[in-house]
Amino acid sequence: MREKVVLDLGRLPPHGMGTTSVTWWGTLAFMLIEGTGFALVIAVYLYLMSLAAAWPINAPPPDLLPGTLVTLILLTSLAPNILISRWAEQQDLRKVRIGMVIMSILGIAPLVVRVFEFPALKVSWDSNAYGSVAWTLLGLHTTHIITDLVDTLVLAALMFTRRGNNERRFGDVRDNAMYWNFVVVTWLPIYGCIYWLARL
Amino acid sequence: MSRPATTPGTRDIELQRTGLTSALAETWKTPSGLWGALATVDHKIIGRRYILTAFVFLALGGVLAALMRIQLALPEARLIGPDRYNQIFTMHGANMMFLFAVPVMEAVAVYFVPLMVGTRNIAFPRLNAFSYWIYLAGGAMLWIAFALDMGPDVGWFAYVPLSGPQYGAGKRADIWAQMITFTEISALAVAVELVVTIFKQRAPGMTLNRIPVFVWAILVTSFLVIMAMPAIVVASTSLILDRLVGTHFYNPAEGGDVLLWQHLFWFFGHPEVYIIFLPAAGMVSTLIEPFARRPAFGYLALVMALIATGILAFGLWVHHMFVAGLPRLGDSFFTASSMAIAMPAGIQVFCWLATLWDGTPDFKTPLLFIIGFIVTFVIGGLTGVMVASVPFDTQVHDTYFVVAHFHYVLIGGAVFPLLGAIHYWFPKLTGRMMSERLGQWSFWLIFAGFNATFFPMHILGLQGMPRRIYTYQPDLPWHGLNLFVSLSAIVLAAGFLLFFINAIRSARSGEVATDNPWNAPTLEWATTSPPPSYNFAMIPVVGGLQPLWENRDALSVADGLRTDRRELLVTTLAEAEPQAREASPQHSIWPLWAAIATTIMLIWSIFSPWAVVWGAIPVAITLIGWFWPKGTPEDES
Amino acid sequence: MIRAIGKTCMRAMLAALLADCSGWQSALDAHGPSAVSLKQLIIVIVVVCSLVWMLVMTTMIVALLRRREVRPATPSPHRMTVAVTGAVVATVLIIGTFTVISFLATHALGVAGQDDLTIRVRGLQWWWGFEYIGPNPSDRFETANEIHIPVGRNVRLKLEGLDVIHSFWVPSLAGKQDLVPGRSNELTIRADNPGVYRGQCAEFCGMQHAHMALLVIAQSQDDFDRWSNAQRQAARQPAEEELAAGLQTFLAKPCAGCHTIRGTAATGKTGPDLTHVGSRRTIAAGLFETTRGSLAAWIADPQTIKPGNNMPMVPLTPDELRTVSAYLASLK
Amino acid sequence: MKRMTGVLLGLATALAGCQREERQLRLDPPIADALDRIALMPNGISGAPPDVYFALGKPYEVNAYNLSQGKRLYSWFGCKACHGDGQGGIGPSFLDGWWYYGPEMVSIFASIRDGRPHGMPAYRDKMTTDQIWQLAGYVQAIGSYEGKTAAPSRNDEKQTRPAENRAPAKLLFDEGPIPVHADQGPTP
Repeated sequence: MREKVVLDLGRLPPHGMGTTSVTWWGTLAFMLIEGTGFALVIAVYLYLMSLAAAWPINAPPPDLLPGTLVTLILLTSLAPNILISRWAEQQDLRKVRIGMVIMSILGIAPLVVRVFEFPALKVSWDSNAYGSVAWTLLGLHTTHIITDLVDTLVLAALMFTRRGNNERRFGDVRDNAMYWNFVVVTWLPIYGCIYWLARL
Repeated sequence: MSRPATTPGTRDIELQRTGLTSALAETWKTPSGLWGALATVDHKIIGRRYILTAFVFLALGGVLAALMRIQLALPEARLIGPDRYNQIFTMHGANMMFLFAVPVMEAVAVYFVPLMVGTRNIAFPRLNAFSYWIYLAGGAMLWIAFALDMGPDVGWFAYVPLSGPQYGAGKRADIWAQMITFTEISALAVAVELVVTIFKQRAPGMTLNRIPVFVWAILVTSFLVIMAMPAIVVASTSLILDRLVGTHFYNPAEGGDVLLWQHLFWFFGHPEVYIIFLPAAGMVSTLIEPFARRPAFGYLALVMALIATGILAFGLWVHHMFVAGLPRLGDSFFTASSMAIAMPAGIQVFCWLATLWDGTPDFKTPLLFIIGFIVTFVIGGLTGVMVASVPFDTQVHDTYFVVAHFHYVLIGGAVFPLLGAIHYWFPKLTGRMMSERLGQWSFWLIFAGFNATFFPMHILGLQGMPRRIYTYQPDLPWHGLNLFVSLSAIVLAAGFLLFFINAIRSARSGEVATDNPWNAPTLEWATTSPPPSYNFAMIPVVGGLQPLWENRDALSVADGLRTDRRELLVTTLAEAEPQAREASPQHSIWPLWAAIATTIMLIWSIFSPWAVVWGAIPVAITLIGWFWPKGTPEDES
Repeated sequence: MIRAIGKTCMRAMLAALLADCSGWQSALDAHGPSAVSLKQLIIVIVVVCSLVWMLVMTTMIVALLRRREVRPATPSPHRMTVAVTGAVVATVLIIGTFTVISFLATHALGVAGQDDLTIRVRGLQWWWGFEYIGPNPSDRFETANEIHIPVGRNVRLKLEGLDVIHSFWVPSLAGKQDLVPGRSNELTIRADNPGVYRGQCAEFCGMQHAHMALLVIAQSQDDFDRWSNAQRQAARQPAEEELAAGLQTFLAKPCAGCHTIRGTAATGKTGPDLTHVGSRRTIAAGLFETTRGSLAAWIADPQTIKPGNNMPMVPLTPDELRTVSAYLASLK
Repeated sequence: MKRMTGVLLGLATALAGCQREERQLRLDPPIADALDRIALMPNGISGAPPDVYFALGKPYEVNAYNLSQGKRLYSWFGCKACHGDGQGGIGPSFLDGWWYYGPEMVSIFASIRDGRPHGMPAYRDKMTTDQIWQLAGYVQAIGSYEGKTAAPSRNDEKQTRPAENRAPAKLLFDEGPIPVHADQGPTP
């Protein structure tokens, strides 16, 4: 079949940022998947709660302190997170490097507190269904913090190599920042579930 | 925005046609030999593998079905004991649903969606490679377990408590649950790739209302996968936790609930049916055009029907639980919603009929399969309406009536279009045509064999024959029909055998195909058969729904892409206006390593919870290796 | 060879046609009010659906075979809208009606009064335990795999899942209902004509799901009272020496560890109550007709007859086997 | 002669299928009888199981189905009345690392079949050989210090201790500081 050239793409940028990059959309899709997962586990929590005569099932409600601390850390981490994505947009390598270090620290901090959060549930995963679902919710979110932390650390390392100063890296930084926002936002309903529904 | 032109002589405009193709071939080629085979990220190679593997699983599942029919041919047959039989019917269901039906539809999409939307590779090609390896590993694990007398024996639905810690002895149920994890990972990965490909990589001018119906179907399906599969992941994970570390999700004595499993399972399980059916419907809408020699009737209606089905699919899972003792009023609501889904199906059937009515049918094998599809699928749909009625269902639920129903929907509704599509797309897959004569024969054998095998099951069900029984007593009035069914199954098997023979022979020595042997209107036919590694020498520019019919003498294309690196075009979501020239990753071995690491972690975690901790480390390492930039031209910006 | 297959096919078809509405476990052979109304519903829906299918098929055949004149292949939007709306309206009407009638039919199901006969139904791998409950404790008695009910009276079944999920289904009397562990379901059945109705577990429950049948015997109130009085009695002391020997074997061997025979030292709870096993029509959950022979065969090798069931193969001498089977057969 | 056939049949079954998961539903009478002939030390502690036991590949220790059947029998034959879920009660505990007659299968088999002084009744006439072996295997699994992968998981009941596949004895032992029997180590 003959071909008739009707369009010249030569002037297009060789890489897209933000909504122009496929990675951005991929990240979004994965957030949709994991969001559905979180929603379902919360649904399971509510379902079991609706069946139980008393909730929490023979256990005191969990300690507020560690969970609330994690919540605060996560919320505060939003500020530098939004900044870093802006710096990445401006492709300001120096600031981005600093930001990545800060974000790595702000990724580790909640994990440290999280260690105390599991005992603070005051119930074991194998003592009853309440314990099982509470541990699952917490564990599920913890894995998300860990995955994003690993991603952040790798990116941080990458930003200090010669490959760092590359539009794609800045794009990755922005997608990573977006994912961290997701991790923080999804925590809020889980926090409400574990700590406040158990107090109703 | 506009940047200095890259090194001279690397842009397609600057090259002669031959120079262009050879340059592209060099840039996009998959390295030869074993290494290349393991490292390739070409969606066509991976798609072909996917399709092939899925059909191997189809054949294996068919063998299991044959064994069951032999056992059931006579009352109190002693050929297969209950223990093996339970493994066999569980394997048959799990294999057909998770290792054949869903993967094969996604496989066809992996191969054809990039071609139909006019791009050079699927989005996230390395993830694509990874998803195939994971799928292969999951299937292998299941079948090896079966060979070791360790195959799941709790039904493909694995209802607790039978599959739970107390009654599911050994690791059989865990094998089932972990096989789910494997197939879900691969299915979800492919769904993401397809959604992004369809959103962002469409050829310039392919606005939302110019997307081929098959691609629309795949888009809706991918969203169904994304929204539904997490439910089964949650379910199977909690099941493994119950069995391995003693959680109590499904233990009533400790606040758990048995029906929670059924809710989770069917919240996935019902959309699953549409994950299988919608692509098939899309295939019909696409295939019908060249064989009715006219554009499909009611494009908008067809697309809306697909979307409506996708949404309704989440509103009727409870109709699988009508006899579990839920409140009757809720049941009635689900009756209504389950019946409502007949509407979009009806609309599609009507549009297809209208297309045939308006067109001039060309009775080639693909059209025969479409006709066979309409005949059987309408029956399946109507029996679906029947079981959607609560009182009706209390008599036929878990009987052979339901077995007949869903085989009409799944084989009639999905496998017939799939076989038609294989005959239709075979030239694009292999560069050769399938034999028309054998094709017609296999169609008639399959069509006759199928109906003779499955129609009598409706009657058996009404006569009170329950599902999942490994035998039945001679004093029950079922043996006549069962014998008849088993004999008919031979015809069905012969038909499939003929299809496989035809496919293999044609792939070797079939008549060589031209670029567009069926005079079809969609973009995949605008390139050679089979397409080159880069799909299109120049990205086509689309001006309508049937690009190859609108302007039959010349194809409008766009130029300006680089040839010295893998480059494809990113366009806007709605209007498909060019946005950027994006790089597409080169071949890489890391997806394979990552898949191996993941496989080790998943299988190990059947036996010890610590596998999740220690097994995650190699997974992380391989993923870092995967994403660490290698300084290829694709990494420039 | 070919002819042989052909013959078998013909025979199979014939059998199918004859078997169509017969059989003692068939939804099409209704003998109770709810089964009858379900049968009517089934027939109505099936007929309507068949008509729809024929309509679609004729349309398709005409569409495929009609002689056509040359015409531009462009769909007129008008015809399309007409077409689609037509389809929608037709479908809406049909499914709307179906929804309504099935809703009404659902409400007709399972209306139970107060004075109903109540039976506790326990589903176990792979047999049915029944406990008749009456106003006063002395009325209660246990039996297994076979219930008798008075004709024309509502019987309320309290369904309890004890191990895995089972499903109680006697098609000739009513639709099925699951026995779910941790939940209690109810089902009301009524038989309008005397007769023997077979039922079977309808939810996959493991190894011997295929052999988990039960019989419902509907009889006149008098016969039923006679039967239930007999069932309440303890087993009679065997007079004949063979039967006495049988009882001795039963008590000396593992049998008594799992089975109860009221009035003897056998008080095992994990197997079916055998106090009046001889009076039941079948043994091993509907597997065989109850005879001395079938009892002996069953006791001699349960794992070959019903592989995987929970009755172990107890080593017995021929004499022990003879006497114990004779004794059990005598427990009318 | 009978023993010979038993051994042969045993070998045949051992060769067939995967040991862990294969479900031996029907034990042929000759094998059953061979399995009944254990050689016990005069003091009733420890001894040797019959050859066929090894020919079969120690089915009652490694086979998941046998172990779960054993668990079924444990509750069906009222073991809980005296031993609880293994914590003991009127009868001794299985979790404290202390086996009065040793932890070998033969001893446990003998204890169940022939009974023991101070109240352990004999089950010779209440259970078949096959069942006694299954129960013995399960009892051993309760007290095992390494959770066998073939060991059963929790029951759908109130939980009193972690399930057998999680080596409850080990958990209890680690709970320390002073184990229930200070003189006993985790490898009895």
